[in-house]
Amino acid sequence: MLNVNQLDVSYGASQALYNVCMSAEVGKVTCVLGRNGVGKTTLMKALSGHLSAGKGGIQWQGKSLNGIAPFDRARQGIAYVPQGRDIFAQLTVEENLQTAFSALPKSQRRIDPEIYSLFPVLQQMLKRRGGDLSGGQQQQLAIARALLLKPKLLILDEPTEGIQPSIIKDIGSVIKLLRDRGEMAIVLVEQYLDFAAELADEFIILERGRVVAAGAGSELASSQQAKELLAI
Amino acid sequence: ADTIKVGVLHSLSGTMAISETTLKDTVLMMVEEQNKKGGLLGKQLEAVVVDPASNWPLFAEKTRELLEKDKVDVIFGCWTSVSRKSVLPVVEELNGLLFYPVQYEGEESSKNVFYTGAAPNQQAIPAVDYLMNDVGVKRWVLAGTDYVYPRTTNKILESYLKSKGVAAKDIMINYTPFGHSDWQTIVSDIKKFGSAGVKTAVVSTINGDANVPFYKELANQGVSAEDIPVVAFSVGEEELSGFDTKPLVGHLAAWNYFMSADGKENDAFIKQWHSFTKDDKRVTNDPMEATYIGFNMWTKAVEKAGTADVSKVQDAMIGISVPNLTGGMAVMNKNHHLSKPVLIGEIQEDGQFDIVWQTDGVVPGDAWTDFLPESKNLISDWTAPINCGNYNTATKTCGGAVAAE
Amino acid sequence: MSLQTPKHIDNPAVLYMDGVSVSFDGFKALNSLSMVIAPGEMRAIIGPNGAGKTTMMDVITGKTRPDTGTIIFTDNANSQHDLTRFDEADVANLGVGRKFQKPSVIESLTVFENLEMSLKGGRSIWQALLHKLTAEKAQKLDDILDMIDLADKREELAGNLSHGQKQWLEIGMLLGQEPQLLLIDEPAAGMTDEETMKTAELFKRLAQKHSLMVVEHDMDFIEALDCKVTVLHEGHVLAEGSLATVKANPQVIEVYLGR
Amino acid sequence: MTQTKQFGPLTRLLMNDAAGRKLLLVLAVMAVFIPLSNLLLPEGSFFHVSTYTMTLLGKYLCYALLAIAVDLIWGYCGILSLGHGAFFALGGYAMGMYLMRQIGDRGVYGNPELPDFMVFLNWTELPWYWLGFDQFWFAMLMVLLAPGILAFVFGALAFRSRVTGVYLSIITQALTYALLLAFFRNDMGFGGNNGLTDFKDILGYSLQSDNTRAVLFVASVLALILGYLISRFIVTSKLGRVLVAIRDSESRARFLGYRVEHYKLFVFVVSSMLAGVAGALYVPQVGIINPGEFAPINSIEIIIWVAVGGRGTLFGAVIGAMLVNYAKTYFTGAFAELWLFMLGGLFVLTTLYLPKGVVGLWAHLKEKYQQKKHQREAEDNPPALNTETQSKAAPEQQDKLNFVQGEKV
Amino acid sequence: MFTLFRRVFFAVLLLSASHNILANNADTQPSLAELSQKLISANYKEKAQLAEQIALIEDDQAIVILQALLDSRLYYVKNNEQLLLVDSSGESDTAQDAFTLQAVAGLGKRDIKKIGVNNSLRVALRSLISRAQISSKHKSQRMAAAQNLLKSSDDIDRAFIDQALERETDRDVAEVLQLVRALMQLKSDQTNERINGLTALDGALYPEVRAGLGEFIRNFSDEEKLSRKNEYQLAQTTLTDIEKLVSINGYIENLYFGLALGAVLLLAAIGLAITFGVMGVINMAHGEMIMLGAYTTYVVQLLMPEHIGLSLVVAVPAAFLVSGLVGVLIERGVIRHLYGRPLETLLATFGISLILQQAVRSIFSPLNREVATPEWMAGTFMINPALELTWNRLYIIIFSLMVLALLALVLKRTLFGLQMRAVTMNRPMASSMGIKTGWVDALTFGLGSGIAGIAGVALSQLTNVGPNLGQAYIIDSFMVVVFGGVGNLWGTLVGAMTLGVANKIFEPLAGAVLAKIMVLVFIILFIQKRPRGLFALKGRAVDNG
Ligand SMILES: Nc1ncnc2c1ncn2[C@@H]1O[C@H](COP(=O)(O)OP(=O)(O)OP(=O)(O)O)[C@@H](O)[C@H]1O
Ligand SMILES: Nc1ncnc2c1ncn2[C@@H]1O[C@H](COP(=O)(O)OP(=O)(O)OP(=O)(O)O)[C@@H](O)[C@H]1O
Ligand SMILES: NC(N)=O
Ligand SMILES: [Mg+2]
Ligand SMILES: [Mg+2]
Repeated sequence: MLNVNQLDVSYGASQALYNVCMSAEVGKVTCVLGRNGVGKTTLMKALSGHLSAGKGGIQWQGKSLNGIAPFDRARQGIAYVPQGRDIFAQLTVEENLQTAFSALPKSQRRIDPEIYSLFPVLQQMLKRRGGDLSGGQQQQLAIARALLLKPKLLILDEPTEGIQPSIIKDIGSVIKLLRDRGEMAIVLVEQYLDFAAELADEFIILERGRVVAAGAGSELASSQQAKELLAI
Repeated sequence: ADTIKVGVLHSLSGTMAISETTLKDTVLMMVEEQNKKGGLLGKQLEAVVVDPASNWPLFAEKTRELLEKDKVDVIFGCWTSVSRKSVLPVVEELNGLLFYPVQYEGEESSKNVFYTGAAPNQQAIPAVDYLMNDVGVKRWVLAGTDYVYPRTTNKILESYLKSKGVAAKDIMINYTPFGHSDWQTIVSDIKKFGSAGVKTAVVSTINGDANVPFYKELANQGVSAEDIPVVAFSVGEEELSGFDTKPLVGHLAAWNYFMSADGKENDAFIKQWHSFTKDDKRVTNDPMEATYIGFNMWTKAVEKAGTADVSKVQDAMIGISVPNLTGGMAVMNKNHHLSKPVLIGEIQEDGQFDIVWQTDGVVPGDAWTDFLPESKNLISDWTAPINCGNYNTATKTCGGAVAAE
Repeated sequence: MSLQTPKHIDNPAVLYMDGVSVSFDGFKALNSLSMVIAPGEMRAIIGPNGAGKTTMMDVITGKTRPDTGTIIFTDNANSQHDLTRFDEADVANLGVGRKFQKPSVIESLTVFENLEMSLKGGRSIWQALLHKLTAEKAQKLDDILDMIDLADKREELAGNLSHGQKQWLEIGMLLGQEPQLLLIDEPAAGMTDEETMKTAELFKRLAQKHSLMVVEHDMDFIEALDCKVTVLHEGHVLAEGSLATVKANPQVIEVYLGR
Repeated sequence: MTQTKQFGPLTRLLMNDAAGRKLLLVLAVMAVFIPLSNLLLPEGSFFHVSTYTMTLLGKYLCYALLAIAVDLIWGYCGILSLGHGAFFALGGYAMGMYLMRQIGDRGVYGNPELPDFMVFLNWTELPWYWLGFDQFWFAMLMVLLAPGILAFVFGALAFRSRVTGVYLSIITQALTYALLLAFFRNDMGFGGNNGLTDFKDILGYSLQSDNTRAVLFVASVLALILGYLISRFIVTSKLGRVLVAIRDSESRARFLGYRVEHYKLFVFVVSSMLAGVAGALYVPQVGIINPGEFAPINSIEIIIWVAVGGRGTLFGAVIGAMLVNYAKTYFTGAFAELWLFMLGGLFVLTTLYLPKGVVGLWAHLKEKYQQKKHQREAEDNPPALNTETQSKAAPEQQDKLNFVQGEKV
Repeated sequence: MFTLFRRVFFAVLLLSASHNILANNADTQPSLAELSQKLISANYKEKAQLAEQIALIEDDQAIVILQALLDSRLYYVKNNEQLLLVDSSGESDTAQDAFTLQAVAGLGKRDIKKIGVNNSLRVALRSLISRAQISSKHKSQRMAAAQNLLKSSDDIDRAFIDQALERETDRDVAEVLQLVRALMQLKSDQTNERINGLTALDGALYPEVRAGLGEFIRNFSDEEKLSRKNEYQLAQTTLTDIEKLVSINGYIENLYFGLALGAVLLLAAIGLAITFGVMGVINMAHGEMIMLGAYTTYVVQLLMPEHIGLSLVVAVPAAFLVSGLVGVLIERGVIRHLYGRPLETLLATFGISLILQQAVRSIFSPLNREVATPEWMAGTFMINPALELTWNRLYIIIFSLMVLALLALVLKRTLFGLQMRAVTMNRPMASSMGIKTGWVDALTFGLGSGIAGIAGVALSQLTNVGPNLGQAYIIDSFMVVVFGGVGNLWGTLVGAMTLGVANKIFEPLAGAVLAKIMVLVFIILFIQKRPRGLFALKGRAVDNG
């Protein structure tokens, strides 16, 4: 269970998040929505530890994450798929995947072949350098890499960006599958409303750094308020 | 002023610190001793130490600082010729007094500078004579660092050797950059050059940092002093203390002083140095002796003139004589160079030199060498009526601007 | 700068690509690709990840040299240029503008300065040195700023923008550049559905004066563009036609859309 | 870099440049006050500036101009030249050659045509590349052309081949190193290791007279002011923004249609000429030019001045050059045996605590203050100052010369 | 047998010493003690004559005394002129009586004085001793003696060589002796002797042979060239053949020099290939890390003066630790604040480099420190007489390759290597993958610094161990890394070797200074062709970072 309490985050002097509250439960998908520049990525960075919380706190399974470095969060089972992929350009695909070993005990340091059935292209390109992949291939690699961490909290920042429709569908089913296994809390940033509506158990909507709406996923598709908030 | 100020202008950092720091300490030791004796003219001496950091323009700047800001009465300093060249205009402009304690290429004489190191005729020529006459060397390698001192010295030597009937094919000249560290090819070439069945020697004007790798390579390629002796003009006890001399026994150096010289003055000097540095392994060397002589001459001249005033001291300096550390007396000549004995030593296992040859008496330093056509007719004489650093004895004129103002 | 040996094309296309191949260490990213874009045409390009869409743009803009093939660009003055001979700056100056897949703006210039730099003309050193912002140009910049909704971020450093804002800024820069041919790689990524539609509208307006080549994976966006669609797969054209036809193509469904 | 575009090219120079205006004011005051006080006031007077101080300041001013030259290419265009000392030295040699020729027959060997070192090397006539240097105008032209042409040829090659980043840095270093070795050689005809020295006069005025020194000082101030204005003119123009774009993302600038290699070449040549002028003014004031000026370490030091002052602000380059050199002068005199600790410490502390250099101090303090305020409002949970946040917060201080991965698109 | 042989030989020798001012009556041979005692007051010329006489004495102690004289271990007590043997340390407490070999106690350093030798005396002594050793039991001594004879074939008796040859069982030594004989044969007045000599010299690579042949050819007068045409031509072809062989060997030697120089550059650069190549830190303090390694070697030798041979083996890990730890401290203290700002690492590490230089100057003095070369690294091994390769360089070539291989293994085959690369490519993301970035950074910098320290151990064998050591290598190191292609270990290897060999190709053509300039120009031009170094990384991965 992830709890975010009255979180403020700033970039130097300019504040990007105000008083954000949210939570994400294991076995559920929590969607974060909002237009460009409202602070979604900022929130994800705060969750993954790349930005420090100015005020307020983030708790994961009852323990505060304040001041905990990203690698310790990873070791506590928090995996992050950043917007913009951030794959290791000069490592091969295989090596990119192996970086996840750092957070795993020795016995679990192997690449689960399940990953390849989900993203077959990765298996074809194991020896190619990550940076040489196409945009969509890189996005797939970023997701695969996060999954290898065997996370308990999976943070996905616009994971479908640049991915071909058929694979988006696959990703959708994977997310459902992971949720249904009930071992993982998933936080999903998504602009593509249909996709979000299909997956969301809970949602929040941000507007200029503040949470302006929240509710159950089932309401999302029909919510007029949501539509307005996401309009221009 | 209530003190007499002594400027110390030696690099304490950068590439030359390795050599010059010792001279700074020598001056400080001399000052300390003089003060123990009650100072000079009843005043205490005060040393002003600055660090020109092996940076040549900085030498000029620091000289100006010493003379204008600190108002020192005398400066002991410089090692490389280029640093001296950089300082020269400043001491001349501000009428300072510089004591320069290192062997150099000559071709200079300034009213404001006293040269207490060797001129080429006090080091290079006698060394070559020794090798030619006593060792029977017939083939010569002149190896040097590519800058003015080696170039000039080698030019003089080349001309001298040719005048002695050495053929051009029996002279090999080789230059390397400053700090050259890969000597494989050159040592191998020397080896080849020396294996023609004729006695061959290397005259080394290699300077500074390049020496250690050079000698290490000599040792490694097994060039022994018995086969091809190397005589160096820039390698003294201090340089030797930086490496293992066992494989180098027998190679030579020519200086005006060796630490191993017998004599009361030398023993006393060494003792004083050991107690000053609190290290009884510290060695002494030729530029230290030159500093010692210069300092003693200066104090004597100040006493003689009754003032530390530069112009008066300048006049009083000429003709002053003080004991050498190797015995006998050093005399300051009219050309601001010394008369000193020349010694040749062989490297011993313990890093000392064994003196194997020395001149009968003292050799007067010649500012303008007789072995080059351009300077053959030049002399320097800082006494009336000539009063000129580069007086042409043929045209009877004082050339250039070093003329007395 | 016109082509040395004019290979004359009767119905001059803005962009004529024939048999273009590129390989990286043996991997064929483009495989004998041919395509023609007519003046004022808007063309949507879709295709699986790794199909070679971005590589194609690299080849057109001079970033990557093709191994074989011709790429001919016809400018407004109707002269033809073999793009494979030019470098990036030349191609840009001929009238080809590009938006990158990964948003790329000049991070330590402000939003305004980014746009100012993109404005058409004044590429030479002297012009840049003596450049003066005329009222007309200033007006144009303001219009663009409004259009991309960044007027309030005008003096913000571009590096401080969010992902989507950078996308918009890049589109704005393309507008400022007024190229004859626009190559746009995944403009809708990271935009909300509304914004996506707005972008589609914008492009449709542009298409009257310019030629556009738009790469996207968002089918709603493609549909909104309402134009001819080319499907790339493994470096060459798999299908071409209206969206409806290509969507019905079983091969396209197989490799791209999924069932 | 805000709101400057509404103004014409000349008016914009000093708008938004409060620091620059102050700097120019100080320089102008110096140009008047220092020579006058040196020449007119008696030595004991409190306001008297000694020739030593004036000459020293003159030297710093030359260094400051050199720093501006480096900042122009490094701070604004991302070209890290580790060989800029070469251009400085070439300018210096051009001036030195003129000064040598002025000696005439007053050399030690009294040869009216040849400098002493040539007489000594048995040269019988002046080598062709020394011809013309007896003319002041020609020498001054060479002060600009010698560095300029070298920079042009070198830059044209390197920029056309798209040599960037550390590769460029290293070949500039190779360039200056090669020149160092070449100038050491006596055969080159530039006086070998000793270089050119023992100058007598310039334009007929004795270099040892205080009047001449005062004039040289004023000339240095003027050159610095002019150099500052020229650089300012460049960086505040649109060209300046193109340079920043190139620094940030060279290939993005290309795709926008800017011919990156031309722009780089232009600033590189301008910068080399500024450096040459600095060298030319430096030589008569310090009295010697020798190959040591080509030493790679010297060029690195210039970079250090700029970094200490604050890269990417012309004003910072000036401050940095002055500060570091003053520190050096002071430390080498006052702490002759320990000064390297102090200078080294100064550099380390600057990087740690003044990420934008000395001129960034003010901005830094302001920001710190605001953060504090912010924190106080936030009451608890002081943010752990982590480097990611810091660098995210100020992308302009991130170096786009991403050495390992090449530049970013 | 042995002593008899010696007597014959020296008797012959003595005849050649025409007048001998010190010679006693020929009948009453002076004793060893008497002769030795005279050494104290003799000048160098007289010492040489005394030595010859001593060599004649049938007493093994005679050779011991000559050897001691040669090694500067022969001393005497100042006040009673007792002759002493002192060990090579020169300490008075090791003194023994030269004849009885009884230890002599109670002497101070100032009480004893060495009996000096100079070069010519050393030459004479060595030849006396080595000639005696021509019949030594040890092959190496006989070989040395034979080679020594080669140098002085002029003043040896033919019968002596013939006898020695007869007794010689070892082929190598016999070969040399044959050459000695052949050289003598050249001087013969019998044609077939000379022809035999010439044939025996065929293919001999000793420089003395070339000198002998050269002289032989020069001595032909114009008419002899005609009258003894065959002989003349034979001599000439023999000489040209030899010279051809020699010049081939010269090329091989030069290549070796190039590789050896390359190995030095490689060692100096490998550490930088990590701190700069992998981490992107413009590490101006790299040279000082090398320097620290060299000083560590010095300290290790101070701590174990009795085991110089072992000291280098100990120094390698010690230097790795010292430099590595300093590296870790620098990283934790300074560099870690500067990630994302590579250019500022230049400023900071430059400052650190100044501090370290001064620190060493303050602690160890500005003078160079003496680092001894262990026995096993000294000298050359002879492939043939025209090609002798130095041991130390060979070790350094091997050592540098080992270090490189080890490092490549760590980088490519271990998780730590993967983490290192990941962290430098994208620090925040690496952290999110669970990599302790701070830890990895510190260890990586420590590794690079530690390797620089190891380089210092090797360099201490070649060059100055002083405060400027680092400055001498920093520029070359950067050149190598950049020339090879930043971030590519192979590039560093090939880059270092290319520059080393290029330098050695240019050097014979143009001299050391111009060669260096040419190498620099070569680098500049090469980079135009390959703007990202020899082994450039290509593709999107680089452009899009
Ligand atoms: N490094 C930064 N420095 C300063 N401001 C920033 C920085 N990064 C983002 N911002 C600002 O913070 C706000 C929130 O940005 P964030 O990236 O969180 O938006 P987002 O919701 O993820 O948008 P998008 O949908 O475009 O990705 C934006 O207004 C942006 O301009
Ligand atoms: N430098 C390179 N080295 C190796 N392979 C490369 C390189 N550049 C591109 N590729 C490969 O070429 C193929 C085409 O890539 P491209 O980026 O053009 O695809 P795309 O159609 O744009 O895909 P996406 O929709 O994911 O952006 C991919 O499989 C990619 O991995
Ligand atoms: N004078 C010298 N040794 O440079
Ligand atoms: Mg975002
Ligand atoms: Mg793509």
